[in-house]
Amino acid sequence: MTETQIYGVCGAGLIGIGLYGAILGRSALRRLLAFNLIGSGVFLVFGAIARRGGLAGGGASDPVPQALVITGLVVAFAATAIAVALLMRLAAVEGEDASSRAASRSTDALSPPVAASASNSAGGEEPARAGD
Amino acid sequence: MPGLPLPDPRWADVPLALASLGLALWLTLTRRDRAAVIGFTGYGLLVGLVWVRLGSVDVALTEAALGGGLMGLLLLIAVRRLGDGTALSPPPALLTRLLVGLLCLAVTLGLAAVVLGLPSPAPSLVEAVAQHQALTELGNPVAAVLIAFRAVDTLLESVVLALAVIVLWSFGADRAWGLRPRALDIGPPSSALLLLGRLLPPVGLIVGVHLFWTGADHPGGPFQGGAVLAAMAALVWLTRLGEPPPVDDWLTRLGIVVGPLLFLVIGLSGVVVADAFLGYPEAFTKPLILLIETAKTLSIAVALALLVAGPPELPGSMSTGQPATTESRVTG
Amino acid sequence: MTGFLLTAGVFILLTVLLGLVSILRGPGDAVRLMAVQLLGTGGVAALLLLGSAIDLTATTDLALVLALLSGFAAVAFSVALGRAPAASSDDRHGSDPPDDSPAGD
Amino acid sequence: MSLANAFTMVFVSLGALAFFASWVGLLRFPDALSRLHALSKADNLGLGLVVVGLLPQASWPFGVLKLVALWLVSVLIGGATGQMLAGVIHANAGQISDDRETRPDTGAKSAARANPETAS
Repeated sequence: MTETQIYGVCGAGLIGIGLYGAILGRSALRRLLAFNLIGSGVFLVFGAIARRGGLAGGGASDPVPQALVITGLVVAFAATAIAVALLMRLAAVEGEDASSRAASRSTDALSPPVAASASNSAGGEEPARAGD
Repeated sequence: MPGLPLPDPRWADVPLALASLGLALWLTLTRRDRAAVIGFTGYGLLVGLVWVRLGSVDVALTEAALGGGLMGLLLLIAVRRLGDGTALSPPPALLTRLLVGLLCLAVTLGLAAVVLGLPSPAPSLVEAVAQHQALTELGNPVAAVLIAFRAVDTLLESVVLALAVIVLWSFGADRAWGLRPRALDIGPPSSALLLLGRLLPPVGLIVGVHLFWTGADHPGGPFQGGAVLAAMAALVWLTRLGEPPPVDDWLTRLGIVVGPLLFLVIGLSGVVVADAFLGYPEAFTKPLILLIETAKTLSIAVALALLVAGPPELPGSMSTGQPATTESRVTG
Repeated sequence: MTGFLLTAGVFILLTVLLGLVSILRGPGDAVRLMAVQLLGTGGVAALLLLGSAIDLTATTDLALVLALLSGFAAVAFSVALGRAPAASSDDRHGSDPPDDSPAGD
Repeated sequence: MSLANAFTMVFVSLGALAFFASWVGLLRFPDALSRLHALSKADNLGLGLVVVGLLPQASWPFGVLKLVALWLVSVLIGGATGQMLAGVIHANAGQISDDRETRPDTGAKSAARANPETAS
């Protein structure tokens, strides 16, 4: 196997693992991590393809996908920061007043996709204490 | 010496891939949030190394600065405030886990099949970029793509960053509007942290500017340099040597938008002067690119640092001690 | 020479990758964080060796960034572990009380 | 030239050895503080030896400066974070959080995946 195949398959595996975590993650923060895993898996697959193109074209890596991945990384970071802020706000609101939980849930529709699906769980489920 | 075939680094490929996969699996399955976040910072470092092996140091730099550094800070502070694993939902039923696991396995296998079955003469834009790269007078093909050939993407991306800051700020409580972000204000720093906060930012400033400057011809550029600068600003705020600016500070707001704005203005004037939107007149290509990149570095640094610093908050809302009253702003 | 440097780099990388076992094992988040730091340092060393072997200055830049920012996790960790009124957890054994005076420069 | 290469080989090998020793320490030492001690060996000694070994190979003005600056930064960060980590470990000495005290001994490689997740 060449390194493009190794890392391409690795990226595919990361997407699968991230998908599992995003569906079954046990806290909102963990789902956020899982979304980032999916993202990085997608980038790795993209990077493997870029590497193939680069080798075929006589360079180290195709510059166009590289540039797209760089912008993608920055946007992913921005989305994560927003999701984290949303989680904190949610925790603050829940701590303040349990009855305002319904109101906070309705605001989820306005948030970007990553943040929305990450926070749905936190708003919807009854927090269960981990025993220790 | 460079003519040798280099078989050795390949020995690292399979272990690197396995380690990334194992770490990802572990941080998905482990019980505690904080342990998972620590694992995720390690994962960011690993992926940075993977990108070197994939031949793109540009991406590796970005990943190392964002994934390994800033993301770890952001998430660990989130864990600190949200509590570690106190909001765990009950574990899903075995059948659910099995079904979802099978679904994810199917997705992985399908993707892997696609990756392994990619068409053999790989499509490549290397030559197309190399052909036109001379026009931009840049030595780094990735920089040429970012600033010239796919400039629309880069422009929209920097607008997204500015929008992200606006969205983040809007999460603050109404009463807190106009105040400072306080997510990084976590109490008086220990003496070791203080030492770090005093000595590291000057070094980081040099490294960040170096990355930006060298980005024209070598790996590096506004994103990488901006990320390093943002990390240094976050460190200064963390150690209370400086405070994040209040959200209604007009200088900060200018800093956020100056990059995209300048980009847009020059791009629009390209319609008149050159022959297309985001076209550069031939004589001034390099100076114009340099101008845009400088503004962009500044904007990215400010925006990333503010994204880590969080929405504006009331002083007492975080059970810290008294807010520090040091000098009010830090350039970053 | 090139072969030697690359071999040394791969050796160090494999060593710190095995150190990741500690991340999985613990016990305790502090040990996990140490494994991450070992990964960062070892990655820096491996990158330096790689860059020196194939004459690529860019990897040295990357190593510099990695060294600069991999310490951030430890900073954030010590911050995150400090309990909610984080005033005194860090400096129990430290000598000087942390006065947050303006700290010039 | 060959003298410089021999110099490089010796020091880089020593550095690699230091990393290896540090890894063994991280794995085998009994408690967190002594593991921290092992880690700081990798930070300072291992990376330092590698940097010294690479100095003859670096381009004169800037390559050498960059290497030295990198090592200084790494020592600074390693020292400061080591102090902070030790403070946290020290402060939490009684109740270092999460895992059960499963005093892990030998055979760690195979059990690594399963171990943290047993006994939920």
